Amino acid sequence: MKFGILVNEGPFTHQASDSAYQFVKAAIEKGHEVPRVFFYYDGVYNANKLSAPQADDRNVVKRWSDLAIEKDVDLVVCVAAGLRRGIVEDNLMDGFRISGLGQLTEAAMGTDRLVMFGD
Amino acid sequence: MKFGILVNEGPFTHQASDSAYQFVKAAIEKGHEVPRVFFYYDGVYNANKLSAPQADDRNVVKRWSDLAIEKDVDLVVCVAAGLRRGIVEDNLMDGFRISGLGQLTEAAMGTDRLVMFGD
Amino acid sequence: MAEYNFETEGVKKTITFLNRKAPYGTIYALEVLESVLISAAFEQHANIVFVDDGVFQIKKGQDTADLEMKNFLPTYGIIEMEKEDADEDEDMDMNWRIIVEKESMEARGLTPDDFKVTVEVLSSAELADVLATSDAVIGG
Amino acid sequence: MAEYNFETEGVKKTITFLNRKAPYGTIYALEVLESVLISAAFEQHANIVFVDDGVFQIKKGQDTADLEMKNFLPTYGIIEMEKEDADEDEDMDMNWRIIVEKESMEARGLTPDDFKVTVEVLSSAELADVLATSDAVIGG
Amino acid sequence: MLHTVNKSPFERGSLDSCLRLSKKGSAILLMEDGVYGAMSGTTVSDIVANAVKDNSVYVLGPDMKARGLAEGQLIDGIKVVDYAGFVDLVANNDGVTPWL
Amino acid sequence: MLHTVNKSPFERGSLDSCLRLSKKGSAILLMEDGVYGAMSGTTVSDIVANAVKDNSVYVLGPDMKARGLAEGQLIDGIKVVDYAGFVDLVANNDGVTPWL
Repeated sequence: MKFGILVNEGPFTHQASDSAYQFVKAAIEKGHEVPRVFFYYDGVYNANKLSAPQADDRNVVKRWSDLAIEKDVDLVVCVAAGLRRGIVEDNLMDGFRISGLGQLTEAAMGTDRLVMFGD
Repeated sequence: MKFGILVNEGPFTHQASDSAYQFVKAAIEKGHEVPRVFFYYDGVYNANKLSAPQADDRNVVKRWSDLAIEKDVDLVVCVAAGLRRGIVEDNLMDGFRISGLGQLTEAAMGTDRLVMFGD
Repeated sequence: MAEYNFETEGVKKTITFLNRKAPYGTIYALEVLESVLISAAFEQHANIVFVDDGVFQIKKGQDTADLEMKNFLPTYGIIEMEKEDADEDEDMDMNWRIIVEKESMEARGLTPDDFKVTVEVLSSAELADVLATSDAVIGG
Repeated sequence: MAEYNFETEGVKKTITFLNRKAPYGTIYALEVLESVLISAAFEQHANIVFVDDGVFQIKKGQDTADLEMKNFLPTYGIIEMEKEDADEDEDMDMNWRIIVEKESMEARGLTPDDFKVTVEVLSSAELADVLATSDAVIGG
Repeated sequence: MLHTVNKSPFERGSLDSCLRLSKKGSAILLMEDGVYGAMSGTTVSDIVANAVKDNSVYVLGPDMKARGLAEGQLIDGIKVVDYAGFVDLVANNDGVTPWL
Repeated sequence: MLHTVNKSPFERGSLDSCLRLSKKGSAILLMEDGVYGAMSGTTVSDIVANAVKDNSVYVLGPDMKARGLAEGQLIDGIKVVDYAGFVDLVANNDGVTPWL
């Protein structure tokens, strides 16, 4: 089955990004396909490559990036939400790309389930 | 009277940063002193110089920066909260500086009132 | 990591936008509107639903000048126009509904006259049916 | 814009940390601990107060391994040690209190035995007095 | 002590907690989404009207206006302040407790 | 339809809204801070116990463990799932309504 994922909060402050990551990992392990994760609202902060958490904590940004590269997940940052919050090509982590909101609509149209994580 | 200000949320998503800004402006207009605004938790995103909101919206980051320069307000971004979230010297807006949490304790100790804005 | 290309040709879904948050305290009300509008470009069916404090989003008379914040309200007018255009255009297969939950509205002392846009007022039970038959639900 | 230098020599204030949020759903519980600990470096009095869902922050037995999230609980142990050190050191003028509101605790089916640290359990009325006599209140 | 409440009383417990944990005679400022608590004719109006009897309750005018709330809808006894009035409340009370 | 609730029922209205706006026989997953709603012996336990009669109520185990909640404290009839079980719930229901 194909799942589209929507992440609406940034790393650390809310659990949304953690929950989404654990869900995506479990879905792929069970043989489902997760073609796209769309990052909206404060979710765009998940793509900030300057994020450097403490050594004893998980690295949320890097973890998404690794997943994208290893499992071929299309991580899309909303361009309008990103501009407003200062997530742009300059500070975009590998494995993410910036595009328009239509990519969210497409994910809702082209998958069997849309699963949203936020606050 | 001296006011210390604590801002715990980033720009746009929550109103906290707007409320804090309007409060600081009004306090200075009334002849009070606002020696320091401390940015903690997601509040560190207020210092992201890459933020570029739409033309018909307020520019939260620039507005803080202008206020700091014009009214000599010490805008301090928490180093630990900033590192975790990727707000570091590289993307720090003019008028902000990065320092430790002790600067918050000092603001609580050295002002007549500490006023907090957050979610 | 690579861009994924969905096959969306001929796909027609019903997307429900479930708005439960008050305006201005948070930005969700504004940014969700952008996603409603973009779904029109794909000619998808949409339920734009206001529940809980979300009903305050469409309250008339919002004036944000003193706050220097962007006023969310005009965008709802655009959404209402999009809906009316779709309703009138017989060649267009796009059904939009703008729905307020009666219980949420009444708990907050509001009536349909308080709203900037024309809404369908549904009971909780009726709205539960709408949610249950949606293909995707986007909360805001 | 310039760094401001506060005169804090000899200043002794009572700072209340008002913890009202559950752990893990949000990070507030963790980051506020860092600000509690730093206030010890300035030898300030502190009330570390747990109210509403904040009482869940100090619930025993938290195990975040499956979530791969940082466990907040050990830090409360450090805070309790700081408090005990301050209580025992007669040369140190630093009074820390770790307080749970009885009403919040009971509504959530908890007792003092459920907590990782030793707490004072105060009624709402008693806690209102504590808040009213604080020099600064930092919510989390 | 000034208490600030920025959450909607329909969705969050902030106002309840503020009322439970403030002493009689406190100043309470409803701001941001907290201003919805100042409206008459809602399911929470009685709680707030009761609070007005024992406390000085204020509402931030710019936040009301933004949300389309008119002063005629206010619960009796609630005073409207602007940001300058908010500053005065902070100055004239001996501290601020935030209920965020 | 699967309904996900990620907010504490002590502080937020998400669970109430979910129960009011879901059809009998729905699947409801309590996750993140929503897991507190699965505990017996609290002021909200009765509401959730009632919901169990008409719906299939699940709680996310990793979120319970993180918060120090033991399975012995669960309201009768609530089933514990891990992330793999969460994935199954999404796959086996015809959609997901998030109550965030």
